[in-house]
Amino acid sequence: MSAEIPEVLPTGQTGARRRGLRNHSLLIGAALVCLVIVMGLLSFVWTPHNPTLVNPAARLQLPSAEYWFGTDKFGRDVFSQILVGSRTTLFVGIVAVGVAGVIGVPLGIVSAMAPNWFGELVMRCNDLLLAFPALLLAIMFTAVFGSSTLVAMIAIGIATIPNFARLIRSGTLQVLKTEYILAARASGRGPFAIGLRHVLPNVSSLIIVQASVSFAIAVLAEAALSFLGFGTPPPTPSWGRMLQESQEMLWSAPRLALFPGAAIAVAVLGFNLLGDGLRDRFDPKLEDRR
Amino acid sequence: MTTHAAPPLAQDVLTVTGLGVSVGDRSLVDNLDLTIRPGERVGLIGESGSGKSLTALALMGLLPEGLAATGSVRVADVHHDIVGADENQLSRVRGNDIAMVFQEPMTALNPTMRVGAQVAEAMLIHGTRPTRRAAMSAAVDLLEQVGLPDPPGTARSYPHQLSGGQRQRVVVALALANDPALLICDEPTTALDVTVQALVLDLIVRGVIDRGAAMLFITHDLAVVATVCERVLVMYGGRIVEAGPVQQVFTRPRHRYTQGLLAASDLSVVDDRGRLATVPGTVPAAGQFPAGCVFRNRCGHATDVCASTPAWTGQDASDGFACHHPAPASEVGHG
Amino acid sequence: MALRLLIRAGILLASVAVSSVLVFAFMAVIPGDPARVALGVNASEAAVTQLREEFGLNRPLLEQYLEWIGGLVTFDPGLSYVTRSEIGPLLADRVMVTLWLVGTAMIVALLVALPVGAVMAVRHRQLSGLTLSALSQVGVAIPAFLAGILLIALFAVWLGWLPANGWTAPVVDPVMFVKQLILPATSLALVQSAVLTRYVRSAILEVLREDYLRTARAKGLKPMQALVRHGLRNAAVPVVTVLGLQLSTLLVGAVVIERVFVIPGLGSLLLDSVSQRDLIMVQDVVMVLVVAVLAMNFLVDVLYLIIDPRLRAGAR
Amino acid sequence: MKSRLTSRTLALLAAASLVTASCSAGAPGEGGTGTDQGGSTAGGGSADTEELSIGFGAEPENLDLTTTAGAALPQVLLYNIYETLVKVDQDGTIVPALAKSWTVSEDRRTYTFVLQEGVTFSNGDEFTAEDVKYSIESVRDDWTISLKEPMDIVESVEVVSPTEVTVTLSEPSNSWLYRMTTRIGAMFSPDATEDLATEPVGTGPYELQKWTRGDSISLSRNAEYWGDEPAFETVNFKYFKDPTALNNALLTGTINVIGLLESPETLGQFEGNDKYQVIEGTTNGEVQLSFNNGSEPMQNEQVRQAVRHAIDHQALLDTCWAGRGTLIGSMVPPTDPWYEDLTGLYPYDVDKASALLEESGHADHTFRLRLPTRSYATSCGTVVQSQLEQAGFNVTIDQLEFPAAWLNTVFTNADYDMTIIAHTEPRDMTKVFGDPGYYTRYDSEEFRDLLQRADSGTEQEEVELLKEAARLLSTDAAADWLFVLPNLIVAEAGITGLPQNAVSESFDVTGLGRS
Amino acid sequence: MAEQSPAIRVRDLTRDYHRPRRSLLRASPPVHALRGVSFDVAPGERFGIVGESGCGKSTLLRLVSGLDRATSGSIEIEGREITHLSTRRLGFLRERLQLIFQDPMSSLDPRMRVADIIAEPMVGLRHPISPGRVEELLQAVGLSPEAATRFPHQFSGGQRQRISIARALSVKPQILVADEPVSALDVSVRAQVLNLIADLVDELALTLVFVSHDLSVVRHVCDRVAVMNEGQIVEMGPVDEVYENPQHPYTRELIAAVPTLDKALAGSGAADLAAPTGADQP
Repeated sequence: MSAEIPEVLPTGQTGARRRGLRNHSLLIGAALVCLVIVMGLLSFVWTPHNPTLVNPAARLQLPSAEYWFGTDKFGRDVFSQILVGSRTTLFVGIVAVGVAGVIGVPLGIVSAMAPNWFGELVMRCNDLLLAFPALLLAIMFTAVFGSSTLVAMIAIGIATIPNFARLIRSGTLQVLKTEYILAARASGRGPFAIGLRHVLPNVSSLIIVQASVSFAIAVLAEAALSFLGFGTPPPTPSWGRMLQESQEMLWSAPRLALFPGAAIAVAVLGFNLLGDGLRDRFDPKLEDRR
Repeated sequence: MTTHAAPPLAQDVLTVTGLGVSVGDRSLVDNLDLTIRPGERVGLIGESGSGKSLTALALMGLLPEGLAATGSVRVADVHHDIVGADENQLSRVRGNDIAMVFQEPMTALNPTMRVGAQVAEAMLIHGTRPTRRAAMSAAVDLLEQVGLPDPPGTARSYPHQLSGGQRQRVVVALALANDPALLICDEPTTALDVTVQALVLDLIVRGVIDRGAAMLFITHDLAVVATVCERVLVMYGGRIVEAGPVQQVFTRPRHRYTQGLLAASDLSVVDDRGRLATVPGTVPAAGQFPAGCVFRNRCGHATDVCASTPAWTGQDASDGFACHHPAPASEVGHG
Repeated sequence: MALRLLIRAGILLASVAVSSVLVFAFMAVIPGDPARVALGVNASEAAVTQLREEFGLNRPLLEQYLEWIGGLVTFDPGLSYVTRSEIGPLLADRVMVTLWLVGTAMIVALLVALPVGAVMAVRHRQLSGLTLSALSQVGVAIPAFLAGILLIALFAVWLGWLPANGWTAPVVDPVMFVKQLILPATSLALVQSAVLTRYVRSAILEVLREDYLRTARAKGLKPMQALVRHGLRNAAVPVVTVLGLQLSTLLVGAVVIERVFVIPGLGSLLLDSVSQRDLIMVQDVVMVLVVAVLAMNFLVDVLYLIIDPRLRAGAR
Repeated sequence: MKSRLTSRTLALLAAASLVTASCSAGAPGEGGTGTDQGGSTAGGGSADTEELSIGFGAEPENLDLTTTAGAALPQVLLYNIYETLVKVDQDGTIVPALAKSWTVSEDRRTYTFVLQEGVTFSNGDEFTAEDVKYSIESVRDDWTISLKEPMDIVESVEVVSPTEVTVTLSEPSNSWLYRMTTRIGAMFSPDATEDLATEPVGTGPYELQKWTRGDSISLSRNAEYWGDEPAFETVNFKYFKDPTALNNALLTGTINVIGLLESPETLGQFEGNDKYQVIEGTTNGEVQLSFNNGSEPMQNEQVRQAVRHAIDHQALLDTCWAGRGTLIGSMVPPTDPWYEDLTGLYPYDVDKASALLEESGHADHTFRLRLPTRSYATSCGTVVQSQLEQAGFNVTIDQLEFPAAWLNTVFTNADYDMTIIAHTEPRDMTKVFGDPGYYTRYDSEEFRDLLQRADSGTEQEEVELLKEAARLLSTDAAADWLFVLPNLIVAEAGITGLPQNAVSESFDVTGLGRS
Repeated sequence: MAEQSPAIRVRDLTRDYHRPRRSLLRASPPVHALRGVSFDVAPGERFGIVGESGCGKSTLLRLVSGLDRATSGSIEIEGREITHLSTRRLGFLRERLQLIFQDPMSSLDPRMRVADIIAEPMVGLRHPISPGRVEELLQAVGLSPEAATRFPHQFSGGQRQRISIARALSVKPQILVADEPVSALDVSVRAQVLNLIADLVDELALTLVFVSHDLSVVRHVCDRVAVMNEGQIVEMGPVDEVYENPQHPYTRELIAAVPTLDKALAGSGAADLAAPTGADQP
């Protein structure tokens, strides 16, 4: 073939530009998520005050140079608690999404690749699990194993498995229909290699999107659990519990609800936007249309 | 350009002047002129990315969001320009004066609505049948006309219960429901098997002839165009590169692209090594064609002069070509 | 179609059966002796033993399970361990309360989400669409209980327009019922509608790209007409799916909202029963919730059949 | 095994719900005078004395006093629906109720009660000496809750005449008559014991109108009541799990009175507002940092002392209960006659605490502070943990769901080092530390001896000996008493008859009115 | 050649599919995708299979390449029976027979680099991969070596088909099976790919099985053709013979329905194409 012909097509600029437009959400989401992560990392090396130190002399201070976000009724620095609380939030999300992903993703892939009856069975079990809402499961789990963030989040993770499994299964079925899977089989690849080399990379965008959205849901669930008294036990700072503790002060010190409330909203918004942005970016349907 | 275009001649069904389609500052269809007279069947031929489907959509005022049309599109008996008209005006023209048959029969019909109702709807919208009942019975008649078995039964079916060929017949019935003056067909048989294609082509041609309608037939298949059309326009890179009667264009192509296309599609001619004639390179993605002559990066005859846009050679828009180095008029490109 | 319905109904029954076993098994491992908790810790050992006897807690698990499930199936769940009163009527009351709350929230959410989502989709490149989209994102990010707390602070405590909490049955005092329903239903609906709006938006965006919508417009339908006549029904499929899935979110949201607004619904009954170790009550409430979700899934399936004729053929 | 650990346990439940009794028995002027009008402020009230709604935290599980423990139950039932022979007034004096008068024999073992005449139960039955005999004997024989224990010393009950009854104890007891003012002294009709859990029948000024489970209990005036007619036609006890919801209910007029405010930080919302009155008194509720005296490391006295020295009680009260409440140094609230300020025994001294901890050899131990899921426990626990850590303790907090999980783990199995719980039962020192099997696992021969002698001695001796017992308890550092819960009542201005101190188990609504 | 066992020998091959039930009472009748197909392909032969959608040609192709199981009948590849072999024992088949697919968009894993795509059969069949092999293959199909590090979406349809061909050739198979390799390509590019296939088949002395719905393409590429309809081979023979003198009515109908420039320019219209055909099958 003649050499002067450009072999590589520049990627359609239309797509790129449109993606750019749409991906405000990706940018904002990524920025908010980074903010939460940076806060969490920072809190390991520095907080302005000891976040759990009760200091009756400094209770209910207004925001000031010393206490950026003021102090709560125990005289603890709210800003330090928000910083350390982001660790709890990240931990919560990572555990829940981790449990759901580590079980749900292989389950989804296997159920799609396995014989039909097996896949159906897995999906029926999935539907069954779906009937146990996350919070319900978390309450039941804490009743059995005692209340701790880890237990609650494992419960939420388990409740999230069906979301992953279902999505990944349908994604896998899509991938399995493609000719490159046929090509891989014709190349002598076994099912394991196909699952790992072809299916997994091609559903990875789904996984990332779902993980991001599930992360947001887990953060909300932790807040709700803390509110009900099933969540993170004191003294570990947790935004959800801060919100719950601030409730009685809503009238006299509304700022105590404002900061953790905003922090939760920022984290959830961040992960949701990130998920949305990634979905737009990955969705081939959006790219190919003109 | 759009506003002071001359009013269409009484006998012209469609008059397109200087039509352009662009996204942002990138042009996808450029300065397209086209006239179709009543009862005329015109083919628009081009490969993927040539802008032929966009042209069809622009004629219907159906361009997707973000794409803008310029120039003028006038339709007989419509007192406004299609380009720049608002949705209210356009909706009165679509399906009534101009109708369209789309490429993909599997997705062109609403999956949740019975096909009879979908056909009847076309008539009810434009009030060409007085009542729902009349429209339904007219729909059944139409289904019969397009050769569907058991028309009343078919009318009660949902699209998924019909085969691809049958669905395309429904789409044709739908398009012909209001006896449009112009039928635009965008690759109507590409997704069909050859035997089915033959039937649907026959159906379309008969439908058009019976109604005295004109037709614009868009396809990438030279043989199909030659079969159903009298006149043809060859499109490449968003431009009409050659136009003329089918016989003339397909036997004595002037533009080097037309020539190459004809040669490459003829599988019965091989060189001494048994190889087919080829057009080198690949069709660029839409909007990625070179400036000047859009074909110059694949053309064996291209020179520096091709960096400038070649002028139209010929008596009018319906007969001529745009090439700096045309094939000699005597050269036979085919057979 | 009948076959598909039958299969689905079969799956529903099987799921209910399996989940009842799961729920029962789970309750069996929860620490805390229901009899002791029922009597208060300082009850005499003899009394505890007697109560265990009375409740049949010392019988084999299978027997207990069968009796429990028998009671549920015959709508006669028996007596609570703790309140010593009939569970049946209480459960019925609570279901009604939660149904009102969740139902109202769902309807309000839909009424908001459908038009707003449609506008967001149709104008997804315009400022109005983007603004609504951003608002809905923020809505999704706010926990329902926080919304509830803020609404109370604003409309009840500050403005004094509506009661801060409480519940009145509609037959007792319809006006009070409505007044007390507004804030909790709104808090639930706010978050729900934000979520739903996003799904409606993407469903309609999806439909807007469909070929048949272009066909409809080529027929002469105006864009909005085409969307309404041909798009909505098709967009309904993913939205209905989400509705089904959201029900469980909504029920869970109701648990928290009932706590915030002091509403005697299923959610507060669940929390109370868990903390009182009124195991039979917990089992019953959980089963009611689970059956509700499963039934909703079944309904969603039936709705699919109504909405999408392609599924009626039995093809998957 | 632990059938002995009966008695005050109830208190715990009470504590749990944190709903102490409040109103007194003999509120001065006595019922009657259901004074008129008085503009009701917030929207709740229609015609003034027609209806009154009082908000509380925890709802009773059922209405059966004989088998169900918990503070919420006597709060609504006692003195309102069920009456006792004798009541206790705001000063702690025992005054007549269903018994017009009573005499005590020389050997202090026989009590003779003369009953009011013309008293009927709400089911129409007449109240006679037979009912007294039945009620007292059924406590001894049929009741299952541990609180019935004080009735065990009743040897016999004899009906002298329809209006006269004698009770003979097996030995003298100072506390028995006092206990007769509590729920175990409630008078039942033997004909109406079928549905105690849902349909209580008593002689009181009110009868049960409606119980909307999970929401409220409505009482309506008993038309046949023998005594003075209470002011309010209907009284609703409304229940709010969440303290903020309780406040909001008063602020928006859903209720007229907050029976016990559990979020003292919010008092600012009401104080200085003419629409509301705030009553601040004291209760029997000791918020106690309990130690597990039965096992290491808390078995070690130095560790216990270290803890007591490590806690800055004033700071703790200020932070977790907005400075409201009373500091005590032992298990006696200021309203008891044998109260003595012992707060000086273990002054706040971090250095000393650290030193003691170091000496004890348990400095490396990780102490499990296992808290019930109650707001005061979480709140105080946060402070306690922070203060202990500053003295060098390693403390982890476990939250145990209340009641079930906490009762199981801490109360029954004593699987804990420290916990925080409010003991709200009146005069509960005896139970909490007098029984070695109780969850505090405090086992002191000397202490038990003092209690025994106090109960059987003269009243003067009782006071002296109990003071001594309380001092011993404190010196031993058997626990740390954080503070006594304040009796915080918030009501619409114009509601009268609200008690200053909560001295009984009942929230007696008969004395309430509107000015 | 006569002694040699045929490259592919298919005997009485059937394949039934089960549809989901539609009725409670009766099981849905099975779909007979293939009903008793038999043919031989000689070594070095270019064998075409022509038919319309749903005729069973794709099923046949999948069976022959060991990607699906036959209901009955036998397939021998170079004399070895493969019908009942487990997937794991099909290694020799993969060595001998490789595939080119129809859809240039979906036949290349979008997440893999071209080099990995081309090397995949070598990895799958545990061939040692010599350093220059991928570049060599790229060159053989007319792509520059730089293509190796790129991703499929950076190439046009025709170029992707070249990559697909390179992949098929990487393990040096004897038999090349092409499933509609040019039907998704632009006309001006189609000729390039057809030339490439023809060149490679010549050069490497491959046996070619070429499946297409396009009669003119098959006629150009193949020596012999089988016409399939409704799961059966209705006619088989040397291409020119079949095209010039079709015996079976279906073949005649099929050939008549194909529009060609020659026919059209000679004045044949749509009605002429449709003339011999009845109603289209549902």
